[in-house]
Amino acid sequence: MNAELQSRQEQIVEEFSFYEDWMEKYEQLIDMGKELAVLSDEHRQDEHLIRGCQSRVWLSATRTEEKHVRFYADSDAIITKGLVALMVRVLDGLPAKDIAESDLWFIEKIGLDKHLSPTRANGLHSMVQQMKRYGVAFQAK
Amino acid sequence: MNAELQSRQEQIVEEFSFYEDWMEKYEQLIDMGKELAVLSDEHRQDEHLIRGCQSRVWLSATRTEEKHVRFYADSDAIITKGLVALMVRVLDGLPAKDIAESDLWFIEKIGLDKHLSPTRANGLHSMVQQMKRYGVAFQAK
Amino acid sequence: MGYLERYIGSRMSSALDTSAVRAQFPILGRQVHGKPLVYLDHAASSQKPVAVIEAQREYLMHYHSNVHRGAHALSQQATDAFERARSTVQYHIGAEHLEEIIWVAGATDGINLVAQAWGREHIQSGDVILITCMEHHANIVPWQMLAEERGAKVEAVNILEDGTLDDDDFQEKLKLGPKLVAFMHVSNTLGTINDAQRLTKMAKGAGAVVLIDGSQALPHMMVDVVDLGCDFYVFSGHKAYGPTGIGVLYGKKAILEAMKPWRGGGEMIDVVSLKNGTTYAGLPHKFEAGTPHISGAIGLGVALQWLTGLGLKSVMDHETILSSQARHQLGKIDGMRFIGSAPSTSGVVSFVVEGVHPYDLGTLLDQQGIAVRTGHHCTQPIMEHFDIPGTVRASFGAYNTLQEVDVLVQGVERALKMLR
Amino acid sequence: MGYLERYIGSRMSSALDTSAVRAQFPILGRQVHGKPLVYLDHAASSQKPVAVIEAQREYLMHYHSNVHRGAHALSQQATDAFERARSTVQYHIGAEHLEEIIWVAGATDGINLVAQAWGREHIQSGDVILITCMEHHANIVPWQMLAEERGAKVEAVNILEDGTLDDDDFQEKLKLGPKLVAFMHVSNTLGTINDAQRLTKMAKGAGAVVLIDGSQALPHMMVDVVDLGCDFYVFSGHKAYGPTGIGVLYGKKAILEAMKPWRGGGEMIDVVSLKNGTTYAGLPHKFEAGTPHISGAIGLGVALQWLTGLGLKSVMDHETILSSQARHQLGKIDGMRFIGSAPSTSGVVSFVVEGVHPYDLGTLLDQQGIAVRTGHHCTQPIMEHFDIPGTVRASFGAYNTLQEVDVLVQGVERALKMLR
Ligand SMILES: Cc1ncc(COP(=O)(O)O)c(C=O)c1O
Ligand SMILES: Cc1ncc(COP(=O)(O)O)c(C=O)c1O
Repeated sequence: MNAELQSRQEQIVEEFSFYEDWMEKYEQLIDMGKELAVLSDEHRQDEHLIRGCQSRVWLSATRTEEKHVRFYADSDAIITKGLVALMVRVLDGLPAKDIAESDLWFIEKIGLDKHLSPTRANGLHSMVQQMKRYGVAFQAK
Repeated sequence: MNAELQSRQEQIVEEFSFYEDWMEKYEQLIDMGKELAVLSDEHRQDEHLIRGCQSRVWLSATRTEEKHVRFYADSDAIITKGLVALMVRVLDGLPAKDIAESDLWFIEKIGLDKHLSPTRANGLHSMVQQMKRYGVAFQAK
Repeated sequence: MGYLERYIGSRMSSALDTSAVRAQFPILGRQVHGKPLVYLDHAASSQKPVAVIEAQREYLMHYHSNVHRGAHALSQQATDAFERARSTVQYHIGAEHLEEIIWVAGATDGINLVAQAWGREHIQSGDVILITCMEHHANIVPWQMLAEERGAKVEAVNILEDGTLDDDDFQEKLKLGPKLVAFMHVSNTLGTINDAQRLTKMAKGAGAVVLIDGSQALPHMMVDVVDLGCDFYVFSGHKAYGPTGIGVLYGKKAILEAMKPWRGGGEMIDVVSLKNGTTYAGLPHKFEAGTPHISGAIGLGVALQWLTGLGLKSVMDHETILSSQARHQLGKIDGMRFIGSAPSTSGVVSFVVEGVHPYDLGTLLDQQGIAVRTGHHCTQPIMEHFDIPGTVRASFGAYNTLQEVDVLVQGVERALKMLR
Repeated sequence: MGYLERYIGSRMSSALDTSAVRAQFPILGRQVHGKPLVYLDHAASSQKPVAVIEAQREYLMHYHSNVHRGAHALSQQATDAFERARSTVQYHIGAEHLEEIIWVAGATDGINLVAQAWGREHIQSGDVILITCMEHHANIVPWQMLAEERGAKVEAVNILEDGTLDDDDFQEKLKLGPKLVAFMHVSNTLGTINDAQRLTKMAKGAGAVVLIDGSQALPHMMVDVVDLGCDFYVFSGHKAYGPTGIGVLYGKKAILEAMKPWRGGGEMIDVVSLKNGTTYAGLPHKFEAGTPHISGAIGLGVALQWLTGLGLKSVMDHETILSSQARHQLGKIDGMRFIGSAPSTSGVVSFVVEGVHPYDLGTLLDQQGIAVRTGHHCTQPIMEHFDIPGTVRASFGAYNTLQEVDVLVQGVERALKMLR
């Protein structure tokens, strides 16, 4: 697996294990959400919308010369946006192939899969799927 | 209330209180059913049918000069026929008016209302209603 | 205590002994995310008192059997309990006849029954079905489906800024001569209590058949279908302290009798013949095909008796105190906007906070053990009307307390500190 | 024990430890009319093991909440359990996809769903719907109602004297080119086990859509919907050791996807707009409008796991022994006539005795604590066919014993002594 992807995941696991209390972990997510750049109108299009149950996520991507993927993402809910930011931080700029094949073990490790409400977990799942789909598409081109 | 009706009910209560065991009370009912005359074709008509849930009851009546009522009844199930016989024994030959206004307290007294299955209890109820209706009709004529 | 005493009791108000009430709900003693549960999601589904849970268990443990048609003792016992529950419902909502009480799977099932069994017979091309903009999807979609099939039209009465029904618009739309008017008694999102009696009178005056969705009224107030004058009234058991999977459709005898059945099967037939065709049973069985939800009906009967025992007036007063207090305290928060602030509201408080997504707020409340609902609450047209993605909704039941209101308000404050 | 082990276990046969099984059914310890209860009315509704009763109670006591859409922890926990029950059903009947499992109120509700949601779209004037003469009213009346509405025709395959399906007639009637063939897997009255796989193959070969009523099969045998090859399969929870008010409709994904919804309301929508109309959710939610019967689904999941734990092969062997023994002993009685004596029968024994009304016999058995069912068992066409007013039906479940068969036989003998 891509070494950079591994170290990014390890880094996040470390950051999240710092806090016991999930209120604080949410605080972290919220901060990450606030730091993520607001999407330009070019990317904030309905065609890039992943409709979750309660909040909306915009996700688009471009490909660099070397088949690396750049992600552009946003959400109207800040915690969701934090999750978006987390995913972007892990996958942004990696080779398309590595994204397509990525094993995102950090999600389970930091307990997101268990802790998130089913609607959020579904949303996160859709987001991951969509990112991998970009990986697959850009790898092929 | 009609004295004859009273004494008939008392008589039945006495007979039924003789046995503790309901199997024996059913035996009595069955015997009464067997003893009741089989209905002539004249009376065993579909128009005289009281459709119960599981068994069928035929009930018809005629009026004497003095506005007394004669009942003709039958059933295809023998326990039901026993109940029919019981009712006929109590009401047959009484004045129409007394039948219309009769208080059939013996049913409760011998526990038929509680002990019979709801379908049978409903059937008994329909039978009583129908007999009283004859009483009302013949009283008016 | 006999029924009549309980009935009279239910019309008198005395302060609820909340701790005695709470003791009957084991779930309220639990923790979520390490915090004591504060359950403020009553409008989505109420919790169940032990009496209801035990009545169902008792039934399944000791006298379960299929009902009706059975000649054996168990079947008799089960049938008795099942039919007794029906008469409990009858008395509870003041129906004239026992056979006007039809068991259904829930409010949604009941409305669909009317839409399909009554609607497909009576709604013709070009007809108008009048609903309101505050309806739950359960009281919208079945009519849209019916209208599409029949070539009819669904019109909806506007709502005003405070979440009350636009009376002028109602009068106006009645002039369209709707065949059916369907509206909710109490709103699950806005808390608005509609003047159902008056609306019914106006609608009947315009010649319409009237269906009332009582899902949010039944658990909170005295309902008398004869006083209301409606043709149909529906509600779900699970919102009224009863089991899941059971609900009631009340219909006036004459209208039910004239209706064709909807579901075919056992129980609802008189004679089934492959050669001569099939004839149907009388009310209520005509609309109750198949083995009914026996334990659910028995549980719902017990739930209504339990509720009557508390005193419906007391329950309503209690819930009004809680929601007023919540509105009062939450109202002090910067950027707070209530969605629905009618003069007459039930124990439902819906709100949004400027610049904050309701979903974020709900998530952080959940982290603090506070169960509220966020989103559209199955009333998307209300969201469209107020142009919001959803609301945070706190809804109160008989078992909630003023301390829980405090916890809610503090929880909201803490969450907002993190979010803004 | 993991699912797979239980699954494999269920295909192996070992003698049931009936006393251990009986200990799980508190109701079996009770008396009726002063006699120990002998419950032989399994085919009408099964009794429930403690595991099922307690699972529902546990749910209502400790984690009840409305499912889906809820952001809070309770809702999550309830949703998890509810959806886990769905996947238990999926594995139990071997469905390929989770979303092929639709929760309904029971077998009757499921068949009506297909008759109305699929039928009204696909059945045209002049079309033939093929059923059999042994069907339960639940698998007759919905098709008659549909046929009447669409101007179609319901044809029924004959049955032979021994209560098996008339194969030649089936082949013959398939030539009519039925759009739909609906038949029961196992007969509730005759006990006949139809070769559902073969019938399905023939019907599909003739171009028909196939629905199987599995109400009496599910509690007694391994069912694999992919092996069977049917398009729809329905059953009720309450006959399979599960709760009342819940059942399952299995449908092949492609056919369900192409179907319009039946009931409208919450859960089954995507976007609801009064202006732009409404779009629907995907499977399985499209067919699950409104709050589902959450405790029922959870209870049914536990019931199926419990049944698998016993070993379905063992259960079936056990029931076959009981019914064979009953047939053997009852067969010695003068005037005894079995209604249904196919080579392959389930734990159902139906009979009449010459000169005796079944209702009388049933009543006197009840007096002796023996619960059998008498009457037409919601299969009036069978009664018409054999020209009888009804039968006495003893039906066996996993918890019945050979001693109970003896009690039944002695009970019948005693009753006949009184009646003849
Ligand atoms: C073969 C068969 N089909 C359908 C049904 C109907 O099931 P339910 O009444 O649970 O809907 C029954 C149960 O009586 C049955 O035995
Ligand atoms: C006002 C209103 N109507 C109808 C419903 C639908 O009830 P159910 O989901 O129990 O069928 C609800 C519950 O969500 C409601 O609040």
